[in-house]
Amino acid sequence: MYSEKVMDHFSNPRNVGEIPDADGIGEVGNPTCGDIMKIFIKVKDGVIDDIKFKTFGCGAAIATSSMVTELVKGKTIDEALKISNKTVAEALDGLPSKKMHCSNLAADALHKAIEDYRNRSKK
Amino acid sequence: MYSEKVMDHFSNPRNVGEIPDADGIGEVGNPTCGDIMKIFIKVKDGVIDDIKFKTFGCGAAIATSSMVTELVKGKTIDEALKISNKTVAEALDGLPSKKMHCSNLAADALHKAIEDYRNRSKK
Amino acid sequence: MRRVYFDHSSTTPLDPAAAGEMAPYFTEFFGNPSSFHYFGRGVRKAVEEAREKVAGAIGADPREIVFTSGGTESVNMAIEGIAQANQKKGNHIITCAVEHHCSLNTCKSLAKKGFEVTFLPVDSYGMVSVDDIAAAITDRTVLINIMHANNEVGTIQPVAEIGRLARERGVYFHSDACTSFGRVPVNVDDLGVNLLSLSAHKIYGPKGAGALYLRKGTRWQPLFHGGAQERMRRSGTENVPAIIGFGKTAELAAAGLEHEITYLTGLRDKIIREVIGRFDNIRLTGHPEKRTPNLASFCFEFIEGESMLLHLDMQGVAASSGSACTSGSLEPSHVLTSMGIPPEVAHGSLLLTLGKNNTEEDVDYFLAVLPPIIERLRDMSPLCHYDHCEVEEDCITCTARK
Amino acid sequence: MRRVYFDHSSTTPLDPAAAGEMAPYFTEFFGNPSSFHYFGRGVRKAVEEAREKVAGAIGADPREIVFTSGGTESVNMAIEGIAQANQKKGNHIITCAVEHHCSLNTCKSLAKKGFEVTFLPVDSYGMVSVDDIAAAITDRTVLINIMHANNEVGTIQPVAEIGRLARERGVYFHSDACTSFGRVPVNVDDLGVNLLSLSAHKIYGPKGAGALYLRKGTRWQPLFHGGAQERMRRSGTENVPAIIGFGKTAELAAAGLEHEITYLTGLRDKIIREVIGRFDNIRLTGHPEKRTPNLASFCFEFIEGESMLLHLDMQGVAASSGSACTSGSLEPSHVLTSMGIPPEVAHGSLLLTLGKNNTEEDVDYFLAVLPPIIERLRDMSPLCHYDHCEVEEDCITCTARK
Ligand SMILES: Cc1ncc(COP(=O)(O)O)c(C=O)c1O
Ligand SMILES: Cc1ncc(COP(=O)(O)O)c(C=O)c1O
Repeated sequence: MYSEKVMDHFSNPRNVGEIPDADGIGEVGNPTCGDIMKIFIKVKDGVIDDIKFKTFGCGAAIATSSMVTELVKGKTIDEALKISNKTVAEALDGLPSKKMHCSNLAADALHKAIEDYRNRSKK
Repeated sequence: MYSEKVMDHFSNPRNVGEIPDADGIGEVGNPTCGDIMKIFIKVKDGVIDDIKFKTFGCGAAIATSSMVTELVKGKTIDEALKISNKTVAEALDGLPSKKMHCSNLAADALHKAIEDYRNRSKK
Repeated sequence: MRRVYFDHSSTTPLDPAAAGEMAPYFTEFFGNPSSFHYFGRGVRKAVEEAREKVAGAIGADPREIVFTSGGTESVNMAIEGIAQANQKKGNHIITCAVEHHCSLNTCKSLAKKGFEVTFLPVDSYGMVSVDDIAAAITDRTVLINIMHANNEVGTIQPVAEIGRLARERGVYFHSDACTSFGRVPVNVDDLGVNLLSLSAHKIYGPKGAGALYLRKGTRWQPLFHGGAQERMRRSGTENVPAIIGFGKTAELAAAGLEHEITYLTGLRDKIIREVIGRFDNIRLTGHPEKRTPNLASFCFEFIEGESMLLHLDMQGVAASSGSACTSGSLEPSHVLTSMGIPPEVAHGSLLLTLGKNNTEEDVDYFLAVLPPIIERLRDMSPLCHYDHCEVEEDCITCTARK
Repeated sequence: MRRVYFDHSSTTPLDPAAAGEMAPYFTEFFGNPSSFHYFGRGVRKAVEEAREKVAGAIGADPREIVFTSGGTESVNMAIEGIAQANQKKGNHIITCAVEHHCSLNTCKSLAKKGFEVTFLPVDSYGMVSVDDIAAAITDRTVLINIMHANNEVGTIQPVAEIGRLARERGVYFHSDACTSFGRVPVNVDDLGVNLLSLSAHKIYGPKGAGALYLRKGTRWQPLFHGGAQERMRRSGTENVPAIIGFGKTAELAAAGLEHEITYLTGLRDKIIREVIGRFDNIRLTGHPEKRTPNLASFCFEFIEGESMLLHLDMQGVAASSGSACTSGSLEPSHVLTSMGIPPEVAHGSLLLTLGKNNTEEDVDYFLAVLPPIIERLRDMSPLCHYDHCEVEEDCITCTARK
């Protein structure tokens, strides 16, 4: 049901963890639906210097979380904002249609983390 | 589905034919239902001296016709009248339940033949 | 004793190639295709491949194929599902008198529930008239239900014309192709059907599998409630081995069709020619040309079908008299009486349906054993002295009238 | 890789003895049991013998057994057939929240059609209350529909008491015994059912066969319309090989029941003991004693079922999270939420259902591979740092509230 890439990111997820002094934190989903993704970013000179995630959810949720962290690490904030859930799914060679809507939220979590970072910066 | 006795009487029916100068003829059934039995009797001194049948119908119809002729040949009229469709079915080791009502009419044909004989005798 | 199986309309032997493909799915790949794990995944894949094969054989998209337990379920699902789901549009169904009981009785049950059903008559060949259908359509009509080929007399209905009519008039069209598939070309677009029913065990597939073709966009609702199997269209754990076998035989049926038609037509025509030539007071039932290539059907006057079958069976020949499903019934076949055949003649029906394993020797054997049987039974029949009947045209009627 | 199959609630491997008995009915004895001739007669006899075996296994009369295509069909036939046939008496049905989808959805569909359905709640063990049922009965009640054993948590309902109540109150009682048969004693008189559903592929039988037990004198109507098969109660050509296999496995299930219960209870209890002992923030789901002997079911907090299953599968262990039929769904299991388990915990359900081929080594292997999986997924979970949760009682709630 899952592509090889999904299974790779599921079994060996990249960048799992938390960043205690994160510059931004984004969280999407809720436990009732069975998916929560939390993304922590560290930003340096407009570039995502470090990124980590914690995810409660199915294989797709974990794999998309892992993939999004790989995709944006070292990218600028602006580049990161261009990454959509669709980009993530494509980078994983697609997701089962049922999972596209429910568990493919990692980019949303990233965008929330960036928003959080920007809100904090404003202050 | 049929007992061995039924199959025996079906494959080697006894007393098939007509009696041109019969003393009594009985017919039951109708072609719409798929069964017609015609029984011819020759009576001598109150005894069924000869009996023959012609039957259009299923295996049960043919076997019961054959059996009834065997059962009554040489019997007195009174004895013959005691023979019912049930007697015939039992003599054949039973019939499938579906066939009990529809194709088990040979005794009726016999009784009709006896009635015919008696009616003719009265005249 | 020689055994000759001439009852392929009732069921067919499983093709050994299909049996071979099914074998590992019983004990080795036994998983539930809905299961997520290793045991389920491989099985799911095999089921989807079978779906592609069935779809391919009738020119459909795999997503339009719903696997069922057999022809009866498919037909029930088709008719009931359209009727129930389209009540806002209307409640009128058009069908015809010679449908299989699974169609007829589903329609009758709907009629009892308040649906309006038009049961169109057929001509003496068992053929429905497209004009009759056109005339019967109202703005409340939701479904035309006409079988492809009849299982008792082989008559092939003008399905493509009906399909065109249905499309023009915006009415759904279901055709029961259980006995046509594998015997004549069946392509859902050529036939113009919205729904089509198939049964695996009529095409050398296993018992326990069938399919409903459900054209994309058809407003329809399922018959079973339960799990989400078959994309929510048929709940219940899939009968995996049977589906695999069905896929294989559907593929074989499509690939071998041309050869099958030529081969069986030859055997069938020999039977028809010889039987008709040999006996008086006999008629071929069904259409003389527009009939399935494997089916020879007759009515012998003055004698009754079951007794013919018993004698044939004692000689090793398995044949049928009317539909196998109803052989327990005592009613003369509704198909034959709808064609205007009097009940007393209909009782004398004999149905021979050939299959790919039958040989010319089978046919010759049958042709050798049949005549003494017919003669014996006719000799025993009170309906007529048949040596008289040869001259008396209305013999039956007079006998029946007596 | 070692393969451990712990998903017997979903489906079971076909018993080799059953496979052996089925084999000749595919290609050799392929006839239609409704056929009159040699090819049909032998097959008819074998089908009737299978019927006797199934009947014998549940203490029924063979004439009370109707063969179907599986559990879903049996359950649909039971509920729909009683509801439709008893409309003069009433239109009220009583069922409960933890039924299999084939029951629940049939009841929901009836509710949509205007029938009244009472969906009773269950306690935290998934058990329905007999008092609740008694209180729900009205003079319009025609059917009580309560499953025997639950397929997701194993809880065994008080079916015999319900049967007594139903008889006293003159209401029909149907029980879905698909996952209890072969696992606990099933006797139709002891259980007091009027109808009972069985599925062959849950008891090492083939997919494609099931049965509905229909007590003599029950006012009921069929779901399929068509031929006269199964004494007019289920139309459609019988799936002969599957029925033969079902007969054999029903016989084996009854004969081997005592041994099976002892053996599987041992394995199951080891799993429960070790898993509960090994982890915090975990609960056993279902009744601690009144449960099927082969079923161990848990909810692991902070993690999600599918990811557990994927990891287990990568280690060769086939398990389930909720019913296999609904594993495609994203909803947390209705069974677990009905028992009062919060959705976020229900998502962490793990279901292990053992079978007769499982060994102690299978259990040990599973117990060895599970802990690292749980730890890894919990490490990755944002829901809670589980080393904190050990002390914080209401950890989940607070996390969820966040
Ligand atoms: C034309 C036709 N439709 C439907 C059916 C029913 O198929 P099944 O026996 O697979 O349910 C049959 C078989 O008897 C048939 O001949
Ligand atoms: C309790 C219960 N009832 C009914 C069914 C449905 O049985 P089948 O898959 O044979 O249709 C199942 C199987 O998932 C079940 O566990």
